[in-house]
Amino acid sequence: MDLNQLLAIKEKELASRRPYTLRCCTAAGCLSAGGDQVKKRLEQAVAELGLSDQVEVRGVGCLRLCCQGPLVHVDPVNELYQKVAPETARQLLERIRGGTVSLETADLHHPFFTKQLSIVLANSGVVDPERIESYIAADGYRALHDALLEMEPRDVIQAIATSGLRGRGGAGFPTGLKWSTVAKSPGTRKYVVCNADEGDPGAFMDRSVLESDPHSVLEGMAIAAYAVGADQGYIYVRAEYPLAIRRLRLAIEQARRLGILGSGIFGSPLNFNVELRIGAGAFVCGEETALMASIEGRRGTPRPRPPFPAESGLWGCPTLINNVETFANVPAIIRNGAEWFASIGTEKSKGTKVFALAGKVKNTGLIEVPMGTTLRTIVEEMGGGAPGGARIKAVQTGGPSGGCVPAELMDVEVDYESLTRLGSIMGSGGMIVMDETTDMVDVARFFMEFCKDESCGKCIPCRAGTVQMHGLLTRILEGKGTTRDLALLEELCDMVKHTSLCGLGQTAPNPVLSTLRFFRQEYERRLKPDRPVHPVALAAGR
Amino acid sequence: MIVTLAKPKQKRVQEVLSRAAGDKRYKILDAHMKKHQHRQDALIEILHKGQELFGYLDDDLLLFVAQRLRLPPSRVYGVATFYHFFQLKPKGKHTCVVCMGTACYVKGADKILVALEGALGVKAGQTTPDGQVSVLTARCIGACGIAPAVVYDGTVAPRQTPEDVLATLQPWLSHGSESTVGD
Amino acid sequence: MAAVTLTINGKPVSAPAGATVLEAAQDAGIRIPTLCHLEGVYDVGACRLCLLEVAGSNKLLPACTTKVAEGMEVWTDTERLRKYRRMTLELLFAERNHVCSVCVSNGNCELQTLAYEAGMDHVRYPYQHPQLEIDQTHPLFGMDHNRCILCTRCVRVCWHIEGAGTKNVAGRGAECRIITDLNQPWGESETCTNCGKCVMACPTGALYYKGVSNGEMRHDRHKLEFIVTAREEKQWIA
Amino acid sequence: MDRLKLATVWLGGCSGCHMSFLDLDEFLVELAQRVEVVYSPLVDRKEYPEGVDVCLIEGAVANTDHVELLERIRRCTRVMVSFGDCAVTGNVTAMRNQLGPRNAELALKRAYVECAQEHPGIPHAEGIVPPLLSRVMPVHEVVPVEHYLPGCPPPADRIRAVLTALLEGRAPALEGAQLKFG
Repeated sequence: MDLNQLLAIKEKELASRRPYTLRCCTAAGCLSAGGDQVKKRLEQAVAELGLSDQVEVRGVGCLRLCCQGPLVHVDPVNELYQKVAPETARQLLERIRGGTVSLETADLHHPFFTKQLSIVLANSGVVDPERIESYIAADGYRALHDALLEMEPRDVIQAIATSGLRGRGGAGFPTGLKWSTVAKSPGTRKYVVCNADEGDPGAFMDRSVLESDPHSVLEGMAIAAYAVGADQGYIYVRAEYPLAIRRLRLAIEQARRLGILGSGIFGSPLNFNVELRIGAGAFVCGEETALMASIEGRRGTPRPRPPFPAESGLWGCPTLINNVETFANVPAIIRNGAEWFASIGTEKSKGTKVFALAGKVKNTGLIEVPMGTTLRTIVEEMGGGAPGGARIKAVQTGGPSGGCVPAELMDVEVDYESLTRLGSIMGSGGMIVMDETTDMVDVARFFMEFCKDESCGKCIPCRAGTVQMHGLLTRILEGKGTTRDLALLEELCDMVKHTSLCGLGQTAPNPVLSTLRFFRQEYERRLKPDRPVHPVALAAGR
Repeated sequence: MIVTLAKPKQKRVQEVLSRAAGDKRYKILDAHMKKHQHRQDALIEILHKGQELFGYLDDDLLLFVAQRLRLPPSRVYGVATFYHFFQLKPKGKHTCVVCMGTACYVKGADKILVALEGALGVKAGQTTPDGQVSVLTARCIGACGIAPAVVYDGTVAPRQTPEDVLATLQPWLSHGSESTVGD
Repeated sequence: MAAVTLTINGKPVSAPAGATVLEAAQDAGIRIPTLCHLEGVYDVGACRLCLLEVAGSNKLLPACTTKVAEGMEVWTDTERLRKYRRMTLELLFAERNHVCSVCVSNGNCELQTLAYEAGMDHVRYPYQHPQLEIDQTHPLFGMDHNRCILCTRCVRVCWHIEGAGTKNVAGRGAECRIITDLNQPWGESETCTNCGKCVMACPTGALYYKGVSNGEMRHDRHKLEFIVTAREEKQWIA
Repeated sequence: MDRLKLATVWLGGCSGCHMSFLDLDEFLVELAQRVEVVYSPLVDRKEYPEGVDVCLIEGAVANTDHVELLERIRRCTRVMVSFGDCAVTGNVTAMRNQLGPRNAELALKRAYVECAQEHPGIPHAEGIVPPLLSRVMPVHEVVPVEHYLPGCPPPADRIRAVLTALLEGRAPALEGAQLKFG
């Protein structure tokens, strides 16, 4: 494979385009609403009506507005049809023939769409995730080609560093710095690992990226491999995402067939292969040392850091671990330049962030916004507020490691530092809206139950501490708790946060701490008074 | 407190290998291991395949894998029990997975689970005594945009209510309901 | 090997580069409480009792896996660390059924000793009282899961000193258990060599020689050090 | 000078802590001059009195009578001391908790039916034999307690150290091996 061949594939693909395209969402949300049937009926109808040279029915990735699925986007009239049923799908062809249809359309001028800025999701809903040609037609793998043939590894790292890209898995570690550490670590064998173990309940960004645009992740990984000097990659993906797994397998196979993965990629000296590793249902495997243990076929328990994976990772070799969204940003940065990327977002948080907007909000779905967009914009303007005019109470970000931002603080700009200041975290991008009916103590208990079940059991504070915190929260929730129980709970939160071995335990108290910070009265009004303990011993002889 | 007393030793590996020799599924599993060059780090992949072939991982299967990958049985068991996805007991004919992710939870997944457990008389993680239905929970299936979601026999259903769930279950239960009378 | 200088609790200490803070402290006669650490096998940093405050680090670091560095300033016994240690021990006592009065290791138990050294006069968290097994099937040894703290010392000696891989951890979280082979009775294990190293390694009364009674069980941990030194350095120091 | 009003009570335990108390030997004589034992298995008084200065509580909380008595003790006592491992941890008394939700029933069956040599049957006497709690608890889970005196039983010198401190108006400060359970 060389540049000419790549361009030829692009030309051929573009030449095969037809005047009309029906882009049918085939991501998991729409599929569960019958999206695959809609696509099938449309294909049948096109064939029956002899429109094959006029209309292309293309299965694409996420079209964002998951709550209204199945979704079909009609080009070039630029209309998004929602709640399309297999029985009514045929009507869309009437639209193309100049007729009218009674199907519901989504308002593409609604802030839900207009406030989005797509970098990671640029191809999502546009390219066919099951065809590499479709990705190449959207300039896919061009960045890899250019990086391999026109840039030195250190230039690639420099570009990533200059762009200001930070890890999208939650902690926000500067990606360029991580890459250069791996590049500098001595070792003949190095690995690149993509963390696709999206475990936060309430998050589906990575799933959508993998289902909608798997090649962008592969391309990002290959560029990273070149930059750090690795020749083997692993994608660790959750077993709960069968569609993402299938599409990734397909993508790897297609890329390998074209020689975009394998030996001597684009005639350069880079050899790079990618293997898929399927998780088996363990949240803790999102933690990088646990993830590596799992890739090695062991129990997914974390180990103390240092040494960091960048120095000693898989099988003791230097290993670069980034999350799906981080890798998906890379091709665009190489293609458009680091300065372009750095011009988006805030001073310390560059680029965009994908969020999975869900919970008590009208428009649920996938959004990508520039860093620094306020929570209020996201929830009220884009999300349309709570359904039925209910009052929004809080927004939960960061899943079981994060916290709840109360409605009155929703003017906060979404970036790594601001959310941390409010006792929450950016996390991987789950965003759950809660209204007045949501009980914050129950929310805290829900997350603690999650952490208790997901604790690996290796270190004591997390294994036993989450059990006790869960017990105390349950007592308080049931109205049996006392002020002393609340004090015990707070003390345990502090202890588990500071003494646990890995991120799971260290962040497990966050939902409690954050709800205590902003909704303390919900705890206190449930407490029973304590009888005081005699403070000092009594005096002799009274 | 349960005290177990000694029983005579038996050579389990040999027994398992002779039982496996007549089972086609073990041949497929063997081929899969060969594809991974019997690498020990492929253990999780092999267990996935095993569960796909057998529905669950019984002792025979685990011992077979241990023998083929040259791993101590304790390692295979330790890994199989670490991950929620692996089942060491047979599942029911049908499965019903209630997503308990945050989005589903705030939209009433807990009520769905209560209704389900009430109707079937089993708790999450259990199978009805007639082996018809296994009730499971997932920490998040990533279908938050269509919460609350329930997965029936591998198919995701959006925006479920307790009534929806009971209606879907009805055909699975038609025989079970008669036989439970008088229990 | 080059030496580095650091201070532990304000006291200047010198240690070979590559040593852990725990080793440096032990050489300097400074005691740091440990539970999952065992001479002769690698460290896992799991019990969190040896956590340190290190100047310039906002995280507490385990002494057993943290390497010494030039100019490092380490505190091992601050009020905050003492509080966390006591809480860790309370959590352990509440987790399973540690009934010292009827335990074979009463008076020779690392957990019991650490608890009174930490001033733990009672446990503030509700006892969980889980239902756990006692495995008496092995001809020589017994395993009482009620007293197990999951330090994995037995697992590590079984894998890395004996090399048999008989024991492992199964399950996860609070459901973790030490198992033999495929979670079968110890007496039916086909891999156990009956070497008894796991029994020597155990810090509590969870693993014991059959026939010992209340307070009679003594774990001879120096035997393990002896074996490792003999094997790796060809020196037999009795 | 008024003598200190001392009480001792015996809940779910074996009375070994009280035996150990009697091991105080000659200190008992000194103690007798400085305290008045107002309620104890060792003296004949039916009702727990008001205005008690110090109460040593032996045993875990195992039945409804224990809970009632503790409530009264808390109301009538300035300083409560959990006396011995059963009071502090639940100890052997609480081992029935391991049998699960039906532990009380199973324990009674074991003692009065399976192990009975004659007249097997669980004793019932409304108002006389109090029902067992479904879960045995250490004392501080039921009412707050000022001090803890662990040991099974606590050795006499440990008891003496605590009592001496209380007599002198100090908070007892047991440390190191003096806090050893078992």
